[in-house]
This record gives sequence, C-alpha cells and structure tokens, in this order.
Amino acid sequence: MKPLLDLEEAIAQLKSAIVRETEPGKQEEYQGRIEGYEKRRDNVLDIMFSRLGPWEEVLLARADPRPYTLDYVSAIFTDFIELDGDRRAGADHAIVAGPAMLEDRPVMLLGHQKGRNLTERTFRNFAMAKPEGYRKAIRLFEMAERFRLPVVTFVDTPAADPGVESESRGISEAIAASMLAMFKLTVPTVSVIIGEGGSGGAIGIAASNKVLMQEHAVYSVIPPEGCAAILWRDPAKKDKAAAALRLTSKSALELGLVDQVLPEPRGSAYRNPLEAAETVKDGILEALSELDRLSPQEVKAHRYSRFRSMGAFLA
Amino acid sequence: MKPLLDLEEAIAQLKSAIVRETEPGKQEEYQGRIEGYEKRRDNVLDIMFSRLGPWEEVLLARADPRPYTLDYVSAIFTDFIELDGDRRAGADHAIVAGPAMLEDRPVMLLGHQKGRNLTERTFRNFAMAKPEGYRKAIRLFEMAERFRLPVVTFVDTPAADPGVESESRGISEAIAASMLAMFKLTVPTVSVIIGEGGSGGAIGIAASNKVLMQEHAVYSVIPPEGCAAILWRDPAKKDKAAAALRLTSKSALELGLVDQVLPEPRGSAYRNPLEAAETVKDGILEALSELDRLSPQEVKAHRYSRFRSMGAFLA
Amino acid sequence: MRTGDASASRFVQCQNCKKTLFATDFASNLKVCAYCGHHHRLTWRERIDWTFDEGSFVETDTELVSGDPLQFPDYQPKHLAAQEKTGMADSVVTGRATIQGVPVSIAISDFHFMGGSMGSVAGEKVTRALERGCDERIPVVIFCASGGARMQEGLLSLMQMAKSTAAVERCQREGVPYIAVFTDPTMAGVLASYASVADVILSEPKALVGFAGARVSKQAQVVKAPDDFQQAEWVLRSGMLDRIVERRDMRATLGSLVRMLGAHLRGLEEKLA
Amino acid sequence: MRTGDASASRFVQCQNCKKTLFATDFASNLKVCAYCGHHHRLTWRERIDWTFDEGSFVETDTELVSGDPLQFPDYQPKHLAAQEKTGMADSVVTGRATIQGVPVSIAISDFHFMGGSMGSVAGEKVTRALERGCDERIPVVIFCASGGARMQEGLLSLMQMAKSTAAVERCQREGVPYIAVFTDPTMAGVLASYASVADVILSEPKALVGFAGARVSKQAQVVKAPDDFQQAEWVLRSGMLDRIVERRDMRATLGSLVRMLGAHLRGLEEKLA
Ligand SMILES: [Zn+2]
Ligand SMILES: [Zn+2]
Repeated sequence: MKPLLDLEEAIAQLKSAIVRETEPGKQEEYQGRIEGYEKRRDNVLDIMFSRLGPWEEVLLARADPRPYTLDYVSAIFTDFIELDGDRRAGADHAIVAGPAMLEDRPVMLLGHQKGRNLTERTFRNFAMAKPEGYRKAIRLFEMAERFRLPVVTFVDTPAADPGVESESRGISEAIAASMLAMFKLTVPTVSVIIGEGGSGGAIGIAASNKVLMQEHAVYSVIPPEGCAAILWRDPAKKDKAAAALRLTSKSALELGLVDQVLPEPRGSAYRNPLEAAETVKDGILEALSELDRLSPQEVKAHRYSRFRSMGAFLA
Repeated sequence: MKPLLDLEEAIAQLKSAIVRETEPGKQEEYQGRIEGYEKRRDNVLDIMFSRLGPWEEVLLARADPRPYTLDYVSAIFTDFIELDGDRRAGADHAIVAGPAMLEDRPVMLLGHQKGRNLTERTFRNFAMAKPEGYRKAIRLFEMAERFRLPVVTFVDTPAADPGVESESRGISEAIAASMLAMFKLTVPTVSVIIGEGGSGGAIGIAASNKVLMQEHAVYSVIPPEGCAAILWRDPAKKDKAAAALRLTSKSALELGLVDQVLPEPRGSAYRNPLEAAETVKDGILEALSELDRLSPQEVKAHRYSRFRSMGAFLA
Repeated sequence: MRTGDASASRFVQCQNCKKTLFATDFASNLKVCAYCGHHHRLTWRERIDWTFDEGSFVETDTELVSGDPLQFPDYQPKHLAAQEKTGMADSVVTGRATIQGVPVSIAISDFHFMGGSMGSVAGEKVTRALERGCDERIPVVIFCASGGARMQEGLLSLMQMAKSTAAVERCQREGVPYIAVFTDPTMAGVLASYASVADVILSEPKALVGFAGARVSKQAQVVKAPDDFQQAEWVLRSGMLDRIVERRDMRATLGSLVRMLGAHLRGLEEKLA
Repeated sequence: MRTGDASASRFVQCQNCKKTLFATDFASNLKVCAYCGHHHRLTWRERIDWTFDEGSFVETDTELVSGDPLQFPDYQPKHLAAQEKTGMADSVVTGRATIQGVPVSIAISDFHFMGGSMGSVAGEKVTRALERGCDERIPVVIFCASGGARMQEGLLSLMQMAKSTAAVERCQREGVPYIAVFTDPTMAGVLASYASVADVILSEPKALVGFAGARVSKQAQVVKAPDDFQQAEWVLRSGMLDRIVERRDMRATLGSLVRMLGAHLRGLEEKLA
C-alpha cells in the first residue's frame, strides 16, 4: 500500500496548494502534475486489484471504510422509516429495516449494519444478528407481503450471533424461519451481498429471487479462519482456506449461485461510494423490473426454482 | 359444609362397615341407612347449590378438587401427545397442548393446567401462562390449520402471568396474537370454560366458534378482589364485586357471551368427574358436529360474526 | 397538567419537572415541556388538531352510547360525570381524516374519559374504525390511551378484546395498513388486544405501556424490574415497539407510513394525485 | 461405542458411564446403556430397522454422488474413505417406509459419514424426501445427525440450507406433516435450516443441539452457560423442542403423530384401512 499512500498524499498536497496558488501559470502546472499522479495512482490501483488473492478479497470485504447498508440506503432510497422490534423479546441493531421509497415505488428494506467505531460496533453487535433480528425480518417480510412491497435486503455480516443467549432464544430456528418466510412471499425479493456474506447469518436474509453481489464482497459457508482451524488445525492457513472455499464474487457467479456481479469503482467501493451506490441501484432496479413481469405466484415459483437447482453432483 | 361432611363421614363409615358385616340382614339394614343418608346428603347439596352466591361460585370454580384440563383430556380423548415449546424462548407448563383423538377424529387440544400440590402448582405457574404459552398456542393453532384439525381449548386460569419477565417478552402481544391466530383459522374451534375464566389470560385461547361453560365455572374481566380494590379501595368487598361483575355461567349465557352451559353433576364436577367429563364431551361433539356443516370460509365468518355481535349499547 | 386556579391561567406547571411554563408557549409546543420534553396527555380534540390535516376530520359513530348492561353499581353516575367533564359520549372518538393528504380511518382514545377504559362502546368504535379501513380501502390509525377494559361492563368488556382483534385480522387479510400509536398510558386489556397487533406501533416518549400494574408485576417476580420498567423506552428495547416518535414528528412519520404502506390500496395513488 | 479389539467382541463399553455391557443385550436395548440410559449413535440402517415397520423400507435417490465441484483440497480421498467406512454414498439416506402401517417419506442422516455434514448430495436428498411427501401426500420423517454444512463444497453447501428450507415451506403450504427427530449431534447449518422448521421436533435424550460449537458460544458471552447447555434437555426448556423421546418409544410416538397429523391427506385413511 506504500506507493499508493505516497501518491494519495502527493495529490492531496497539490490540491491544497492549488487553492492558495496566485502566481500565473502555476495552477495549470499543478493541475498537470495532479493528473499525472492520478494516472499513476489509478495504474497502481489497477495493478493491485488485478492481483488480489482470495484472502485479500476477504480483507477488502471486511475493510472499515467500505460502505455499509445505511450508506447505500441513504444514497439509493428516500423516506426510509426504520422499524424496530421482533414483538417477541428485543430490539436488534445488527439488522436495520423498514419501508422506503425506491424512486417512485415503496419497498421494504432490510440489511445487516456494521459500525465504524467501537461504540457503533458494540451497538450493532458487529453486525451479528440475534434471533430478534431475524424475527424482526420475518415480521417485516410478512408486512411486505400484505402491502405488496418488493423486498430489498443488504447482506453484510461475519455470522449470526453465536452467544449463549442467542442459542437460548433459538438463533438456528430464527435463521431457518426467516428463510422460510422469504420463500412464502409472492412479492419480488432482491438481495445484495455488499460486504461479508457470512454463512447462516447471511443466507437467513438472502433467500431471494435475485441475488446480486458486489465485485469485492465475499460469500462463504464458513470464515476462512474457521475452515483452516477445523480442517488443518491451523487458523494461519486462512489464505489456503479462502482460496479453497471459492468465496469471491467471480466464483459465486461461475457456480451459478449469484445472478450478477456488480462492478465496483476503481479501487473498490469505498473510493467512490456514490458511484458504487449508483451501480447497486441500477442492479436493484433492473432485477425488480425483470421480476415485475411475473405474477405473484410466478414470483414465488421463480424463487423456488432458483434455489431448487442449486447443488453439484453426479446423477 | 358441616352437615355435608358429617353425612359424608357417616356414609363412608357404613360403607366400610358393610364390607366387614357378616350378620344376616344387617347388610340390608346398613344399605337402607346408607341410602337414607345419601338422600339427605343430596338434599343438603341441592339446597346448598341452589343458594350459591356469585362469590361462592368463584370459590367453587377455584376449588382444589375441581377437575383440571388434563383430567378432562384423559377422560374424553385418547392418544394425546403433548407438544411443547414456542420455538422462541421457552417451554410453558401453564398451558398443555397437542394432538389427540376425539372418538375417531384427530383434534388439536390446548388448555390451561393447574396443579394440585405446591410442586405441581409451581411447575404449572398456577396456570398463569407466560408469553411462551400463548406463542406455543399460536404455533399449534397454525399446525391445526395446516392439518385440518378442529381445535378444542380448555380455559382455567386466574390470569396471564403478570411478572416482569412476561412483560419483557410481550405478554400483551402474545395474548393478542393468540386471539388473532384463532381468528385466522378455517378449522372449527370450540372452547370450554371449565374453572376460572380469568380475563385476558382466558380470552387469549377462547376466541372460538363455540364457547361452552361449565355450570360452576366463572368468566370475568377482572378477579372480584381486584375489582373491589380498584373501585371501592377494599378487597374485602369481593362479594359485592362478584355479584356486580355477573361472572357466573348463568349470567354469561344471559348476556349471550357463551353458547351453552354444561350442567355439572349434583354437588359440582369434582363429586363425579366422569359424569362431568361425559357432559363436556357431549357438548364438544355436538358443537363440532354443528360446525362440521360449515365450509372452511364459513367457519371463519361464523367466528367473526359471533364476536362481532358482542357489546351492549344504545344506538 | 395543573393550570392553577383559573382555567384561563397564563401559566401551567410541567407535571414532570414542575417548571412553570407560559400557557401559550406550552400549547404551541403541543403540550410538550420545553424544559424536560415531557409529553403531557392530550384531549382527543387536541390530538386530532395536532396530527391530522386541518379541517379534514369528520366524526362517525356518534350515535353509540353505553347502556349499562350489567346495572353495575355507580356506573351510570360515573359515566354521566365523565360525559359532562369531557363532552364525549364515551372514551373513544372515531372518524375519517386525512394526513398529509392521505385519507385514513381513525380512532382516538381519550384518557380523560374514565381512564380511556374499553367497554362495549369503545370496543365497537375501534372495531368500526378498523372495518371502515377495510370497507373503504384506506389505512387505519389508532391512538391508544387506556387503563384497560372497563370493568363496569364485565365480560362484555372482555369480549371487546376479541372483537377488536378480529377486526385487526380482517385488516391484515385484506392488506389494509393499521398503525397504532401508544400514548400515556396504554395498558392491560387494550394493550393485550388490538393495540399490540398493529402493523406498525409508534409510541410517544415515556408513555406507560404494560399488561399489569407495575406493582403487580414487580410483586410477582424475583427478577428486579429496571428503572424504566413499562416505559416506552424499555418497551422499545423489549422489542414491542417500532419507534418512539416525538409529538412534533408524529404527523410526518404517520404521513410517510400510510403513504408507503398504503400505496397498493386501490385508488390510493389516484387519491394522492 | 468402543467394541474392543475385535468387531465381533462379546462386550462393549458405554461411552458415557464406561460400564461394560454384553454386546447382545446392548443391541437388543437399541444401543441404549442399561445403566445410565445413554443413547449411543446409530447407523442409518440400525435407525431404520429400529424405527420403521420391518421390511418396509425402500431406498430412493441412490444415484446421487458428490462431484467435488470446488476441487477442494483432500475432499475426494476423504469422501472415498467415508464411503468405504460406511458403505454409504453420502451422509443421508432417503426412501419410503411405513410406520405402524402409515406410509412415510424418510431421510436419515448418519453421523458416521463425514460427521453427517450437508453438501449438495445431502441437501438434494433431504429436499427430495420433503418433496416426495408433497407429491405422494404422505408425511415426512427426517432423522437429523450432523455437524452442519459441508465446508468442502463451499457456498454450494450454504445454498442447501435455503433449498431444503424451501421444500419445508412447500410441505407447510400443502399440508404435509413433517416431523424431525434430532439425534446426537444436530448442529449448525442443518439445525439452522430444515431441521428447526419441522412441524414437530422430537429429540433423543441428551443429544447435542446447537448453532455454534459450545466453545464459540461460551467465549462470545458474559452470560454463563448452564451445565447442560446445548443438550436436548436444555433445548427443550428453551422452547425449541416438542418432546424428548427415548429410543424405545420413538416408533410409537412417531406412529401416533403421523397418524393424527396426516389424517387429512387424501387417501391416508384408505391406506390405513
Ligand atoms: Zn418539564
Ligand atoms: Zn452407560
């Protein structure tokens, strides 16, 4: 990352210098140097990103500055009204949810939410949802069905919460019941894997008609560290595990498990969140407009077939 | 109760004497005396029961030896398999539930269960169901709907559990959602008030097509003690409250809020639980056979109309 | 709030922080204390004026009056006194209104009328408000404020819980959005029926919301109750509420909700256009 | 259980209380320890013999074999070794059988095959067992025994959770009863999908049932785990199970359940007559 950071710093210095500069001709000169540096920076980025290994993809998918669900929500939707509560046991801030407007149509939104600092992360429980989160999801899926709202979910979680309390309130049942609730829907559902698609915690809200995946998101049945620890008794073999698990967007598309990969701006989504959001928005709109052609019963049947066909075996 | 107990004791003594008696003719003499005492006992019972005030009805409905839900279940049904769990947070033993055979048809059973000694009462939480109990009920109502099982509920609770934990898991929501689940059903539902029909805790599982009430059960919006405490700042005025609340089976029938009063054996159900159960069984069978004539949608509409018409006002 | 000796007093005292407020400021702040944010109870009329579009409210079901079906001791004089005090026929007012232009069926419970208790009339009115939403394909908004069922109507009051819940089931089945707003207090038989099964539940800050009186709940348990037990904030943490909404934001929040959740109802878009 | 040096040993040792048992007694007691009641793990064949009507089982879906779609390191040799050890094609066996005369569609997971893990084949077989119940209008009974998803098939394994759950939704919609029996262990990806959404969930005593490994769960929390954390008895208290059923009572319990819950299925009564 060193050359990249040096370039970024040089660009920033020139940009601030340009503001103060009064000598005639200097501004143009600075501008030219900026453009040169930017070109070199873009080259560095292109080279870096062309060589990303699966483990680096994992790090990127988990990276702090990456846009989170609420960033996309505010960039893509309007009038979002967050609704809370599972009407059973608690509020869960690892999943945010509620109706919002997508251009001129109301939809039901739902997504894992990470935090950017310790306070936020604690409040969001590191985006690890408890049973309450999935039961809130179920409640809102049912509401979406009643009011004919398409559902859009954003997936970004390391895993569902594995604690004793989550076990005692049935985290497994909550995940399964959330998938089951999604399979009941006759309104279209679209999921976008925007960061970490972590195992059961992810699929719990991703049993959708269309599943889109951002270029640098990952989607996996188990975290590479866990896989390495179990199979090779060595969490350090996480690179090997990351490669073996085929958890990148490219692999997921090749395996036919996601419908579309959403390209990210040069240097990944955090370098240009609005451009990233625009691509996500287009992806969602396109997916919904395809699904709009189906009748409610066809929507449901489409979702069933989508998952029914998944699996690779000799037969 | 003194004369009644004296007579009972005399009858019991004679009955045990008769077994040991060898002198000829004596048995017949004893038998005659027994019959005399029994007649007098029956007279005493008839007089006692003809003079029962509302508060005494409350005491009788709460009385220890009164048959409880599981007594009726074992007398009326076969093959009962108790199912447990709300799939949310816990097991609740204040409500028992599961499928069973009613003669040759399977039904879904559900009822509050009291205990007869301290251990049982603690285990049953004095038949005060927590949110878990009502959510188990909802789960089984939905199962009954899927498998076309008529639902039979037995109501016998002082109230829903009012504790802090019940509040924190939404006891109010659980009761309301249980009623709502009952209103969704297109299978016939029959409820029998067998003891204490205590307020929200009772109606939570009594939103049925047919509501039967045993002669000496009570059904009330609030316990008389609570009513007296609130209205007259004097819990001792419970007699006055019991009378004012019109909580007897006779009143409930007059008000049109129950469909049928099920007569109890002389001296109330506990004096002849099998005869009481026979009457309850006949009541259930008759109610179901009436409802069997309706289509699923008619069953649902019938239940709606039943409750829709309740209320007394000038208009 | 206390208004001093004269009802036309220029000053009122906040019921919570006890600070003195100008009556005009207090009213223009929707009876929310400028110092501590305490939301004082409103009359049904204030609620309508401060929530729905101006002049849009048309009352319905005014013909319904309690008949004292149980001849319950002292019920009639109490009921008459409540009528005189409030000018209401019973604890719930129903009607049609619009909110940010969206037509809605509404019911408002007023705690000043016998503690907002639900007898046959309140139950019938709430039920009609819900059914009206279905019949006219418009969202339903209900403001709750109640100590629970009205014991003076005995079992008839208990049955109102079932009746009103049945109407909620009909709304769910027919895709009619139903939004409940809990205000101080929303308790017992009302909470344990139509109030808790709304699609969306909003609450005013610090409203008391619970099944049993706090004394009863705390007695019944070894578990220690938290300091804000049965307050809206605690109820939100317990997962039973969707949002706590300040009074000044209520109109906008309700407006967005009925607009989005009700968009599918036949003709709602046209009505909006 | 340990069977000593020779597999034909006359003695076995209980895995729980370590007492020595006659192999013949042990087998006739369905591999339940006569001293401590410990339910030892069964092979799929034992499970079928000891649960369903004698000779009624007909296997289906035998053609399905894993294709190592990810070319995952060491997967093929491991899979081959498991096949040789167990004589199974993969961790789940499916088919038709009758229980007390009632025809059912069944799936049995065997922990001895790669920890009963669910890859594409297991997921497909469970899904087919559920769909077969729908197609043939007969109840579905699934015995679970699994450490979770099979990581060697990566995301494909995760998708089996969704696929099998979709099939459960179909059963629910079509009124086909589905009974799951948890045996030791029922964990992770299997528990978090088709297993937990059965109509009725039975469990063998003391079966380990949980989402995360107990070590992970306990690490993650300040809350102390109870001594029997993730044991069936604790899971029952947590509301996630319907009953704990001893192995000797399993047949009768399942028989009554499929008879009563499946009575409405077209022709089931006739099939019984
Ligand atoms: Zn104040
Ligand atoms: Zn042993």
